[in-house]
Amino acid sequence: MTATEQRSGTATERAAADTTEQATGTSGADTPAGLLRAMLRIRRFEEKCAELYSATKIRGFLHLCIGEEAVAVGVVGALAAEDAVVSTYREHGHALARGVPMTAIMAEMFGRSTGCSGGRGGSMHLFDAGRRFYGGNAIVAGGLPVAVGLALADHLTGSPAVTACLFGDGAFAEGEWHESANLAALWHLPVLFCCENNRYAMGTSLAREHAQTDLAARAASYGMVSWAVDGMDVTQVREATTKALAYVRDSGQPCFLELRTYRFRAHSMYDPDRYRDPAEIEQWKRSDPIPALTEQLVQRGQVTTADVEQWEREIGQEIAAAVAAADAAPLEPVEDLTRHLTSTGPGEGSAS
Amino acid sequence: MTATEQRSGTATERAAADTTEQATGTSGADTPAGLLRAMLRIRRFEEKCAELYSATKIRGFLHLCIGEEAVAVGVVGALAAEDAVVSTYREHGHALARGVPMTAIMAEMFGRSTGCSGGRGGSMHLFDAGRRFYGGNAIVAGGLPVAVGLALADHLTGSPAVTACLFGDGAFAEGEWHESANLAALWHLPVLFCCENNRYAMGTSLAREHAQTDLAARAASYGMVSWAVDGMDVTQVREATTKALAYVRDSGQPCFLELRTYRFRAHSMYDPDRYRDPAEIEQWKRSDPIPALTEQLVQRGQVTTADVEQWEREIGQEIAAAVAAADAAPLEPVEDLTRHLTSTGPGEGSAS
Amino acid sequence: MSPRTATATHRRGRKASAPPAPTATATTYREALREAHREAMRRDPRVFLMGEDVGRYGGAFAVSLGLLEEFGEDRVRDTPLSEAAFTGAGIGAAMRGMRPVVEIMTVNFSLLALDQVLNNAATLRHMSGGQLSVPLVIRMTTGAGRQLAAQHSHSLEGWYAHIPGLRVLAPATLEDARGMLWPALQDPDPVVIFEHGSLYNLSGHLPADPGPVDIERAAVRRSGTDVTLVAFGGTLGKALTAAESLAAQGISAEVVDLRVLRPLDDATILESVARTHRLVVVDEAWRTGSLAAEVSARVAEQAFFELDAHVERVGAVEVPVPYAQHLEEATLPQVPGIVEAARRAVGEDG
Amino acid sequence: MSPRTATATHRRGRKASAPPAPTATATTYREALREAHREAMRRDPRVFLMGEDVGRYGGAFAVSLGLLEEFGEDRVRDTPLSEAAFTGAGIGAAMRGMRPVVEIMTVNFSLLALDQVLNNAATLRHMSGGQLSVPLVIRMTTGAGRQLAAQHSHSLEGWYAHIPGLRVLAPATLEDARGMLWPALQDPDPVVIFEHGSLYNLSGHLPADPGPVDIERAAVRRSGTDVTLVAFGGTLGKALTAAESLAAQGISAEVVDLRVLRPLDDATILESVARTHRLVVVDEAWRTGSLAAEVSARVAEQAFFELDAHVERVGAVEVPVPYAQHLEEATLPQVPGIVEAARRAVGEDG
Ligand SMILES: Cc1ncc(C[n+]2csc(CCOP(=O)(O)OP(=O)(O)O)c2C)c(N)n1
Ligand SMILES: Cc1ncc(C[n+]2csc(CCOP(=O)(O)OP(=O)(O)O)c2C)c(N)n1
Ligand SMILES: [Mg+2]
Ligand SMILES: [Mg+2]
Repeated sequence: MTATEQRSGTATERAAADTTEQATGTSGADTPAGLLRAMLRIRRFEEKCAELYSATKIRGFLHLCIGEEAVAVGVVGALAAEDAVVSTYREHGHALARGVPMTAIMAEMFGRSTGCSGGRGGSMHLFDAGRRFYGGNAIVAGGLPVAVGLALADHLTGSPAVTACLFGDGAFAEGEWHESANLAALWHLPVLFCCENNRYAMGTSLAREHAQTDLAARAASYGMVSWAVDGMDVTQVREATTKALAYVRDSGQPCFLELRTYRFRAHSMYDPDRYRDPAEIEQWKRSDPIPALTEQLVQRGQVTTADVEQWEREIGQEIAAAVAAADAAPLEPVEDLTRHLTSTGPGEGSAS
Repeated sequence: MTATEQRSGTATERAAADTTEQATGTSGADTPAGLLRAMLRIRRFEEKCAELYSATKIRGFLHLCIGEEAVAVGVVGALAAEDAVVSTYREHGHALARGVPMTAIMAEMFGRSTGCSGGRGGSMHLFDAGRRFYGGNAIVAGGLPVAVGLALADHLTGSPAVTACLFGDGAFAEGEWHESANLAALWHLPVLFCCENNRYAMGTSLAREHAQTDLAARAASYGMVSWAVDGMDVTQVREATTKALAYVRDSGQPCFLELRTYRFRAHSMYDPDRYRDPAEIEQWKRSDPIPALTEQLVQRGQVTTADVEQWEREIGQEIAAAVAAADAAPLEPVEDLTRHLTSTGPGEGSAS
Repeated sequence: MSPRTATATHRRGRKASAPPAPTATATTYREALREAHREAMRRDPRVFLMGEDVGRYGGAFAVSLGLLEEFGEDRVRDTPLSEAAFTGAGIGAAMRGMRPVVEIMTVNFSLLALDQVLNNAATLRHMSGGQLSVPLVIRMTTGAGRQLAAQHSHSLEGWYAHIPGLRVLAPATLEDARGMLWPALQDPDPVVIFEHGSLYNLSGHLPADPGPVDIERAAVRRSGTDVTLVAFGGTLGKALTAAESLAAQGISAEVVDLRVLRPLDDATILESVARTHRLVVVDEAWRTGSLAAEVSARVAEQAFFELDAHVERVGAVEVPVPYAQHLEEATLPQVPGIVEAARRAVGEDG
Repeated sequence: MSPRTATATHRRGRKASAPPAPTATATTYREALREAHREAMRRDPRVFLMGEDVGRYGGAFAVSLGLLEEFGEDRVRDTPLSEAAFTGAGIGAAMRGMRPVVEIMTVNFSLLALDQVLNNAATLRHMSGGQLSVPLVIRMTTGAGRQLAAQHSHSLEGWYAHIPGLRVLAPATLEDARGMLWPALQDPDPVVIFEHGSLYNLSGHLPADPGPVDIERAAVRRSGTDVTLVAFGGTLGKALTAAESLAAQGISAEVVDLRVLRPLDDATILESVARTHRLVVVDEAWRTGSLAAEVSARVAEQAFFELDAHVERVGAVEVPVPYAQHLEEATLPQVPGIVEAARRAVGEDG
C-alpha cells in the first residue's frame, strides 16, 4: 500500500465513519473530508433523482438542491442529535445530512410504504420524527411558525435543544416569516433561522421580491443576531452554524443566518428556467462547493483523487441499493388510506 | 368690539372656514387655531359618543381616539382632496378630519339609512367614497394591502394622489403589514404609512408585542424613508405629514411615519382597562394635545379663551344637531337588506 | 335531556329557576370555561394558554381573567397580533409534547391562521405516515348578534368541519363549556372549540366537581315526536325557544344539539329523524354551503324514505352581517323563522 | 350540448376527433386562457395581471407565457411571495377603477389571502352601503390528481362559493376557459375563477373569434333521461366518461356542468332532475361540507317529491391527499365510483 493509499484509506474511513454517525442522527461530519463526502453524496443522490423523475419513477413536484449542498451539509451537519430541523420542499439534502436513511428517502419518492413518510409525503414531505426531522413543508414559510413552537416547547421545558429552520429568500417576503421572527425574538426562543438565499423564488429574482435585498440586515431589525455567510463554502457554513448554535444555546435567543447560495438546476422539474441568464448560472458554477473543496483538500493532501473515486463508488452503490430497495418495496395497502388521519382512525393507536 | 374680540373673531372665522373646507373634503385646517378647533371638535364628538353608548343609542364596538386627536387632525388634515385615506376601527377622528359630515357619522352609529355607510357599517366602518375615505377596516392590518392597491392604481394611471393608511402599533406585528411595506417599497408606490403608536394593542403593551420597539427604525429596514414624530403635538404632526406628502409625491416612493401617541380611554367601551397603570395614563394626560396648544395659542395671542368658548358652543350645537338628526333619521327598510350585496342585487344598478 | 350531558338546563343570560342540585354552584358559561382552564393547568403541567390578550387583559371575553396571576407568564402567554405565527407555534409546541390551548380571539381573525390549521395541524400526522401528533386545542369565539358588523360576525364552523384530521366542538351549555376542554386536551389530535359570543353570560348551576363530558356524540336536549330541530352553539337556545312555542301550538319538537361538528354524530340525528320523520336544521352561517347543508344531505342519504318532508334549513341571509340592529336581526336565524320552518315541515306531511 | 355554450367538445389531453368547424383553430385550455388575457388587455387598458411568477417565469402553469413581452412590466407584474398583500392590492386597485386580474398560483396558497377576499373584496360594497365597487378577478389553480401530496391538492371551491358578494366560476371546457374572463372583468363585483390543474393540456378547437360565454348558468353537457350527473371543473371529464360507460350499460345519463359555483343556477339542475328523477353530484372536495352537499340539499328542498332516490354524492375520501399514486387515486372520485353511484341511484328506483 502506498503512502497515498494509506492516507486515502484514512480519509475514506473517516468520511465513512462520519456517514455512519450521520445515519444514526448525530452530527459527526466535521472533518473537511467528511463534509466533502457528504456533499458529494447529496449531489449524486439528486442527480439520480432527476433521472428517476424522467423515468417517471418519481412523480409530483421534485425540487433539487444541486449547487446548495454546502448549506445542507454545513448547517444540518452541525446540529446535535437533540436539535430539531424544519425544512421546505427542497429538503433532500437536509434530510440526508440529518441522517435520514437514503433508502427511506428513495422509497418515499417511489411512494412506497417503506418510505420515510409511508409514501404519503413524497419528495416535498420527508419526515423522520426519531431524528427530529420535521419535514418537508411545501407552503412557503409555513414551517416557520411550527419551528417557533418547537423552540417554545424546548424553552418551556428547559431543554437545551435548538430548532433549525431552513427556508428560502422567497419565504422572507411572506407574512409568516415576519410574525415568526418577531415572536422568536420577543420570547427569546432557541431558533436558528437559516435562510437559503439562492437569489430566486421560482422565476422571481431577489431584486424583484424585496425592496431591500440585504436579508441579514433586515433580520437584524427584529433584534436578532444575524450573519450573512458564503453558502458555497461548506467550512464557512459549518463554522458559522457552530458559532450560531453556541450563541443560541448560551443566550436562549434566536439567531439568523443568511446563506448566500445558488441552485444550479431549475426550480423544479417542471421549470423550463427561462428567467435566468445562462451566463449567470455558469458564473455561479465556478463556485460549485464540491470541486472547489475537492481541489483544496487534494492540494493540502487531506484527500486523494483515489479517495474521491472510492467515495463515488460507495455512493453509487448506496444509491443503487436504495433504488433497488425502493423498486422492490411494497405499496401501502389501499385499505390503509385513512390510517393515520387521526390517532384513533382505523388501524391506528395513539401515536404520541 | 375690543381688540381681543376682533382677534378672536378672526380666529374663529378662520377656524370655521377651515371646518367648512374640511367639510367639503379639502384640507384647509392649516392655521394653529384651525388645528386646535378641529381637535376640540373630535374630542367633544367622541365624548358624546361615549355617552350615547352608555345610553345604548350606539351599539356594537366603539373605539375612541381621545388623546390621539393630534394625529387625526395633523395627518388627515394635511392631505389633499385627491388623496385617499384607509383607516381602522378607531377612525372617527380620521373621518371628521377628512370632512365626512358629522351628521353622517352620527347617523351611521345610530344604524340609520342616512349614515355614511347606510347603517350597515357602524362605528368601525365609516365610508365616504366621495371624499376618498375608504373605511373603517376592523381586521387589524387588513386595510394595508388595500391601501397599497389604491396607490398602485394611482401609480399606474399617473395620478398625483397619495394614499394615507393609518394603523396601530399592534398592526405592525401582523404579516399583512410586512407584506404591504415590502410591496409598496419594492414597487415605488405613493403610500403614506401612518402608524399610530399608542403603546398598546388592546391590553398588550408595545414591549410585549415587539422584540424591537423602535417601529420607525424597523420600517426603514424596508428601504422606506421613516420618521418618528411626537404624535401629541399637532403642529409637529402636521409639518411632518406635509413634508412626507411632498416627498411621496416627488419621489413616488412610500414613506413611514411613526406617530407616538396615547389613548386616554380604554381600548373600547368593553375594556375595563386593567392592564395600564393609572399613573401612566395621568402622566400622558399631561401631554394632552388640546390644553397644551390652547395655552400656547392663548399666550401667543392667536386665540382667546372667548374663541375657545365660542368653538365649544358651535361644536356643541353641531353635535346636538347631529344627534337629533340621527335620532330622527329613518332606518333602512328590511326589504333592502340584500341591496348592495352586488351591483346587480335586488334594487341595485351598477355602482361603478 | 340526554343522559350524555349533565344537570344544568339551558338558559340564556338569566338565573335558572329550577332548584339547583345540593352540591351545585351558580356559574356562567364564561366562568365554566375559566374553571376548565384552571383545572387543566393544575392537572397537567404541559398545558398552557396563549393568544392575544389572554393575560394582562384577562381575555377579550374575560374567559382567562385571573389565570395569569395564578399560573404566571410562561403558562398564560400574551401574544402579539400574529395569528399565523402563534397558531403555528401551538402546533410546534404540541408536536414537541406540550398541550397548548391557543385562543384565537374570534373566528374572524382565524382566517389569518387557516393555512396553519389546514396544512399543518390537520395534516402532519397523516402526511408523515403517522409519525407526528399535534395534540393542540384551538379555541375561538364565533357568531353574530351583537351588532359588530360584517367583519366581526362570521360563522365559519362549517369550514373547519370540512377539514379531515380535526375534531370540532361547539359547547352550547354550561356542562359542555366546563367539560369539553379536558377531553379535548386528551385527544392526541387537534381540536377546535367554538364558543358563540352570545353565550358567555349564560348562567345556571353546575355540580361542584363536574366530570368531563363526552366529545363524540350529539345530545338530545328536548324530546319530541313531530319534528326534529337540529342546532348547535348560538342557535341551540333559539331552537329550544322555538320548541316551546311549537309545543304551545300542539307540535312536539325534539331538539338535537350537534355539539360535535366533526366528526358528525349521524346516529343521534338519524335516531331522532326515525322518530319524527321531519327535520329542520338551524345554522347561523350563510345558508349556501353551511354545515346545515351537510346535515341535510346526510340525512337524505341515510334516511331518505324516513323523511315525510324535505329537510328544512334555517340559515342566515346571504349578506355581510350589517351593523344596524333591525338589519342584523333580519339577517340571522330567529325563533319565528324556526317555528315557521317546523310548521312547514309538519304541514307538508298532510 | 347546451345552446348556452359553444362548439368544441370536451376532450381531455387529446385531439378532437370530430372535424373542426371551418374557422376553428386547434388550441388548449392553457392557450385559451392566455388568449383571453391577451384579448382583455388589448381591449381595456385598465386590465392588468399580477401574481407570483406571472411574468418572467411565464406563469407557474404557463398561462401567461409571452404576456410580459407583449404588455410590459406594468401590466404583467411579478409579485413577491405575499399572497395577502398582492390580493389586497388587487382589491384596492379595483376600487380605484382598474380591472386587475390577480393570479394566486394555487388554491392551496389562497388561504393566506382569504381574509382579504372575505373581509374586503366580498364585503366592501355592502358594508359601505353601496359606495364601493371591487371589480376584481382572482384566478387560481385548484384540485388534485398530479401526486402533489397533501398541501398542494386542495379543492376549496366550496369555501369560496359560501361567500356572499363573490361570483365563483369553474371553466371546464375550452370555450369557458376562453370566454369567461371578459365577462368576469365586466362584472363590477369580485369574481373568482378556478382552473383545475388537470385541464391545462385539454385540447380541441375554438372558432377564431369566439365570443364571451355567459357566466350565469350551468350547462347541460350531455343529454340523458335516467339520471343526472352534476359535476364541475376537474370532475366534468370523469362524469362524461362515466356517462358513456353508463350508456353502454343501457343507462342514459344527463351531465350538468355547474360552471357557475356561486350563485348556483338551481333552475338548470332542477330542470334536469325533473326529467331524470335521480341525481348524482360529483365533487373532488372532501365529502363533508363540500359543494355537493349544497347541491344535494337544494335539490331535496326544491324537488323532494321529484326524486325517486336519495341524492348520491361522489366526493373525495376525507384524508389529506397522499402522494403515492394508488393512494391518491383511491382518494379522489373516479369514473367507476361515479358509475356505481349512478347505478345505485337508478337501482333504488325499483
Ligand atoms: C405560500 C406559497 N406560495 C407559493 C408557493 C409556490 N412556490 C413554491 S416554491 C416557490 C418559490 C420559493 O422560493 P424560495 O423561498 O426562495 O425557496 P427556493 O425554492 O428558492 O429554495 C413558490 C412561489 C408555495 N408553495 N407556497
Ligand atoms: C386580525 C385581528 N386580530 C385581532 C383583532 C382584535 N383587535 C381589535 S383591535 C386590537 C388591538 C389593535 O392594536 P393597535 O393596532 O395598536 O391599534 P389601537 O387599537 O391601539 O388603535 C385587537 C387585538 C382584530 N380586530 N383583528
Ligand atoms: Mg430562493
Ligand atoms: Mg395601539
